[in-house]
Amino acid sequence: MDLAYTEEERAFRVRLRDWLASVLPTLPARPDPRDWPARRAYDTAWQRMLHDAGYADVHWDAAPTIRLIFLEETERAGAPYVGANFVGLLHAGPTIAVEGTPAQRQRWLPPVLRGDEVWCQGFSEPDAGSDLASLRTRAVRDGDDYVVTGAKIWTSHAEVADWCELLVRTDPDAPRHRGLTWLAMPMDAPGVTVRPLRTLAGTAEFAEVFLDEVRVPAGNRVGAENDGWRVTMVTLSFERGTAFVGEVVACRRVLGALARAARANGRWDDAVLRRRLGRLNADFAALWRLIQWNVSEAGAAPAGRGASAAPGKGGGVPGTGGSVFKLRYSHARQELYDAAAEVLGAGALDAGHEWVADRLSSLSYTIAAGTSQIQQNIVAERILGLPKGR
Amino acid sequence: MDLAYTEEERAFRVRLRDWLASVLPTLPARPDPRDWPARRAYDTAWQRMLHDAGYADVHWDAAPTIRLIFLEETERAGAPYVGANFVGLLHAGPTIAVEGTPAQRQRWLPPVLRGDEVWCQGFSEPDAGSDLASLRTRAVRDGDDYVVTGAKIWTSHAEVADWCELLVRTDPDAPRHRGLTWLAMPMDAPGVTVRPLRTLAGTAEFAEVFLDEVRVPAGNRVGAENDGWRVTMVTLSFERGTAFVGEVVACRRVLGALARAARANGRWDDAVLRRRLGRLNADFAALWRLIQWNVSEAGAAPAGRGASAAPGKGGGVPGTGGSVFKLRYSHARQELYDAAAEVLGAGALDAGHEWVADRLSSLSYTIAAGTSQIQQNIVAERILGLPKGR
Amino acid sequence: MHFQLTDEQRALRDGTRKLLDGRFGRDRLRAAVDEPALDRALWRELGAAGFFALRLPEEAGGVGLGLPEAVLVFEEVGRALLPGPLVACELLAGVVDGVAAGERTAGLCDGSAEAVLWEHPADCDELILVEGGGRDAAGAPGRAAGVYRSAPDRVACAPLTSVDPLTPLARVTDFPRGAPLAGPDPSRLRREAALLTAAQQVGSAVRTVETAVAHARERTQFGAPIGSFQAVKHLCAQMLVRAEIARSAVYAAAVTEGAMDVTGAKLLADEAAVRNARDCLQVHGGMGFTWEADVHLHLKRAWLRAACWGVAAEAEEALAADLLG
Amino acid sequence: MHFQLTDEQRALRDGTRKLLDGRFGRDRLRAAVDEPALDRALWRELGAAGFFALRLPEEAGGVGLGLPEAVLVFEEVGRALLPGPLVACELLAGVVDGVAAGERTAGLCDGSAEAVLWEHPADCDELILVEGGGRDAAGAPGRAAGVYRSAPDRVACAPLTSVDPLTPLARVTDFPRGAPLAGPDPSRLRREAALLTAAQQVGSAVRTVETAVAHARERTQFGAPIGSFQAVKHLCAQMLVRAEIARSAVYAAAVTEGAMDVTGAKLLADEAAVRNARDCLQVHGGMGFTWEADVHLHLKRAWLRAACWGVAAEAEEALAADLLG
Repeated sequence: MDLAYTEEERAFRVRLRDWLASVLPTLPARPDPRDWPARRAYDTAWQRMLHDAGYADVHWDAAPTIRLIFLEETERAGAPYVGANFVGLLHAGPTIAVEGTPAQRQRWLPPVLRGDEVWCQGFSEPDAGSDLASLRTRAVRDGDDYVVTGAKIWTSHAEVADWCELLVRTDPDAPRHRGLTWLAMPMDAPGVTVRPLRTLAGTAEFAEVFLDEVRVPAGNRVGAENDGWRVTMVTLSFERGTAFVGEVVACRRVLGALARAARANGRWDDAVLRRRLGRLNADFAALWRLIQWNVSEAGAAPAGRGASAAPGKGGGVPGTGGSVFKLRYSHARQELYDAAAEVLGAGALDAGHEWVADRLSSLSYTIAAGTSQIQQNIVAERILGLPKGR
Repeated sequence: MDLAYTEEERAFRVRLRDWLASVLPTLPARPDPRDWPARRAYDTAWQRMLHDAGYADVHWDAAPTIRLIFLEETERAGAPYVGANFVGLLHAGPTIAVEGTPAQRQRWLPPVLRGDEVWCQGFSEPDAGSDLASLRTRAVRDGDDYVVTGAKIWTSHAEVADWCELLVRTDPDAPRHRGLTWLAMPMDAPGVTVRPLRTLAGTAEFAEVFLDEVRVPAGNRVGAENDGWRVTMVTLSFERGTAFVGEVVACRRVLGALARAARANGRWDDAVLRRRLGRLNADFAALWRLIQWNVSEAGAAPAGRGASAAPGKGGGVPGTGGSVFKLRYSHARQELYDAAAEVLGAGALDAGHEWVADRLSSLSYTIAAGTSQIQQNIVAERILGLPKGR
Repeated sequence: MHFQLTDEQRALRDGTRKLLDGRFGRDRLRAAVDEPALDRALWRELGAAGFFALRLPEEAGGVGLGLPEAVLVFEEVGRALLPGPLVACELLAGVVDGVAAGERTAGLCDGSAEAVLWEHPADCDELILVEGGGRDAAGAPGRAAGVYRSAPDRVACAPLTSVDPLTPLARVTDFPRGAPLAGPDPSRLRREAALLTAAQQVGSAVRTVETAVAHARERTQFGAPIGSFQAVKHLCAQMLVRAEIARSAVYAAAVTEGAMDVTGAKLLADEAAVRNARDCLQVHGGMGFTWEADVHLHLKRAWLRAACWGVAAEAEEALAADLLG
Repeated sequence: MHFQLTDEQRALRDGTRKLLDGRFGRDRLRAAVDEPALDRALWRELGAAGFFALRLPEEAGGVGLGLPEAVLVFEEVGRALLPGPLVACELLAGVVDGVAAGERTAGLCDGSAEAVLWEHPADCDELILVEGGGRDAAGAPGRAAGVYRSAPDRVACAPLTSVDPLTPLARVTDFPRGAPLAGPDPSRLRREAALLTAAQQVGSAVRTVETAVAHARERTQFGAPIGSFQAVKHLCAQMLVRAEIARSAVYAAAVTEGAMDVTGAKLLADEAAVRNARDCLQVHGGMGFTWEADVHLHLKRAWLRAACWGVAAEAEEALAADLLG
């Protein structure tokens, strides 16, 4: 146990902080959230700036603590989020880095790092959510291509992505997990239709992607045919790991803002609210420590090399530490915005308030990327070793 | 919906209240809770007084509202609890009343009403708790007797009971629910051994009952051989119904006492505690209404005639309204005594305080008579119609 | 003493459900989400059916029923998510001309609230303000408790993007008061508004249980309906418990009309509606998070109702004080 | 920066567990329940093993380790439910003669608490009182912050039947104070007492998860281990989440020694220990409600520890104030 930063880590933080201070004022205004091309342009321009300053591969090749410092500092400085680069940098990229051929890595990784290409994710289907392995999108080999037909859902940035990391069924007769294959699908291929999906927050952060006999070259397959489940798990275990670092920093910032707002509007005198905020302070501080722990346990292996597939402290299972984190975090985030509603009072009925919009989107946290029910199964079965079934 | 009392109901209440006021001061001091014979004597003497005053059969033959008034008034007046008469009056008695032969009713019911005989319950076993139907105590027919061998657990008043309502397996080859039989076993039969079971509260409210080739006359069987599951359900649906009426009245009394104690020791200034007490006020008021509702839905059929087997408002399933009640009540009771601990502050560490003892015993409420997990299954499957399994 | 509905009450409940199913089914609900202007034709139909005149004496052209019957009707309204100034019109029928018949509409604002909110500001022909009559029994400083009327066009408002797409809101910044209205008692108006709001919450809470259960029976994952998994089963069971407890409290309060009974009933009904909507969303998974699913409409309306006519903090304090009473 | 234990820390933890398993196994635990007098031989053995001298500098005959190591050891103590004035002796080693070696024992009382409780009053050779040093930085009215010593026989007590059968308690009614002890800083003593108490809570919370899981794997109902049912599975999963969150907070606080870190860690550890013990009881069903099961010992000790060195209400207020800080 040594929570002090090394000389090198401190130097990295100072250098990064200086750079952020110099470049952030030069950024253009944030785009309208409903304007997808503008969002893509903004996000990829930022990635290009990171690239040119030598920070592009911080998620892939840096030591875990360095990544943590990067995420902490960019969030604190109010730098842009990873945004449209999310899947490329944090899902598809790491998968290709671990499972791809040298040629595939050469083809797909540099454009992600430079912000030249944007990826989206095609895993979930309308009838395959918690039970991802039951997905039915079919890919049939035809010459040098796979011909893909089906429908994907919950795809972010589909409107502006160049590539889709797609999980398809190539052997319908094999056991559920055995007949799947991972493909990189060009989003401009004929037969791909994107339909925006409106969330309860009124925005369209997700899309459905319909695939009608889309031809994907067999060379776009990463990993072996029918080995897609294992290939995908590399990505998913990553998703359940440290993807929330920036958010936890942001939540702690919001929590401080809630306290100040409550003091300003007099609700600080409500002991029930005040003590809720105090408890959330402890929760988020501990969640931050848990992230540090998980990251620190990932050891020196960089993420792009499968960092979060390193043994979790529960005993050697990839990504389970992430399940413990996500269970508590998703709940704490919802409690944070419930507390925000208490601070706002009748103002919580005003959908125009940022905290109200965030309260609405917080409702997805116990569902997306594995419902809390599924996460509890994972913790119970894979960490605690309770029997499967029922 | 008419929550006003009828003329007759009001008259009953006044008469009862007058009678209680006249007799309660004449009662001897309450016995030492560790002295089982003294407890039996005290409880049965009280039952005899009720009998002589014409209240003995209020649980069996009175209209539901009359029973409710009886329970409400006796609790408010601080009258003795049903105590050692519990199983006879509220479990075995009603079962015999519905399922017994005229001779059996004549043999067993009057002594219960007069307080002459005490019953205990032999249903649960060490390996058959939530899964009662898996019980293994065997009864083998031998001439005019059943020969019973096995072990029962969680038996209250076993030390002083005359009779035990016993559920045994008579056909080991039949499906689990089909091979059970209900017997009335004399507790003084050779082969019956009672061992007190100490609870975490330090008291011995329960016992284990070991049965070693105990001979029970076949004439003591209530209902048909191998029909014991159905016979027992009459009793259990009753147990999950209105057995808690007096307790809810008592909880509301304790809640008032907590508020006054908090005002006296200054903790009333703690808004968090105060608002918890306020919420519990709403909870217990609503639980009281839910009891009224359940009782009122039992209609005019007296309990001894299987009142709680009348359709519940969830749609015709015996006793399910009781599951809804019990889920909320057991939780509210635990919250009540957690709040009591807050009122007591460091005094909550003093096991000598009545509220601390009650806090400890409240821990069994989400377990005894069907755990909250089992109750949730019942509500989900039998009221809401969700599929069984898993 | 009994809780069972009389045959007449049962008929009223069933009739209301049928009317709302027919005239405000899912298509109309979703149309109202896109265009929340009040459907005046439906309003007149409700008026003609005696919906607003429910509690007016028969000699005044009303139906002559009581608060328990109004609660049954409002439970159905809550189930159906029917939008409009319903509580206001129910309570102001006989006070404001034309409201009983559904020909005109009236809004009702809580003048003692921290923010004076006005539901459906574009659709109210008149606006009534209740000052005082709450626990503290006084109006805002310098104002007498009472019930005041104003023409909507004289009321100054700040706009507000309502979180509930079915209920447009404005925030009243200035309300020119005339002489207080004779007749309605502020305490009673407030109590009845709270109770009818609570009744809607119960209806919503019951509806979200049903919706969750229906989805859990239908949706298959891991080769079985998700309702066969205990995690989902137990969520649904607790939803039912909340709804039933709240319903018991609301029905009882409708009969007793006791201030504490109403306060407790509103507290429990608010909790049941909000938490059930959230659990319903959880049971629905990703689909529950979409705009197309109705779950969010229940949740948002439940939030709104919970903020009106007595919030949880006030209720808990009042119920605590009652313990010492 | 890393959270991983060093090899030395790992060896210390494993060695402590082994020592406690060997010297304070289940038989000894149950014997202590029936007869809670301190086992002086064990105490000397702990002293000889460097248990109390852990943080004394090597030049003073100590082991020369730090707070993180003490936290690891106290986590093991919490797992094993080892009784005795452990926190007191750990903190007073080097302050009170003979304590470091386990030859003598000392008690530590929180003089600013609403009720001044004394653990193991029959078994303390000396008693130390901490006044002030809490959040309000002052002692009881009219008393200076400081650390005071008294001979146990001069302290007046009211008897108390401790809810925890392993920890006899007395309530101090009069404590004759001498001159304040030079050396220990009240704030620091208080902070470290809270942290070591929190470490025990974490140990208990982890142990009750393990106990619940072991039972759930073994106990069969409805033809399957109860741990295969989601209801039980999810109880256990949430227990682990609580224990891990609390452990992260406690370990971090051991390294930073920050007042707010310690306060938050104690809050989370108290909650983890109490709620895990209750869930463990629920998983055990009826058997968990018996005196013979160890579950209640964890619950009762968790209640006691939660009442010492900062209760939840104080912690939440301090953590709230910190947000404005």
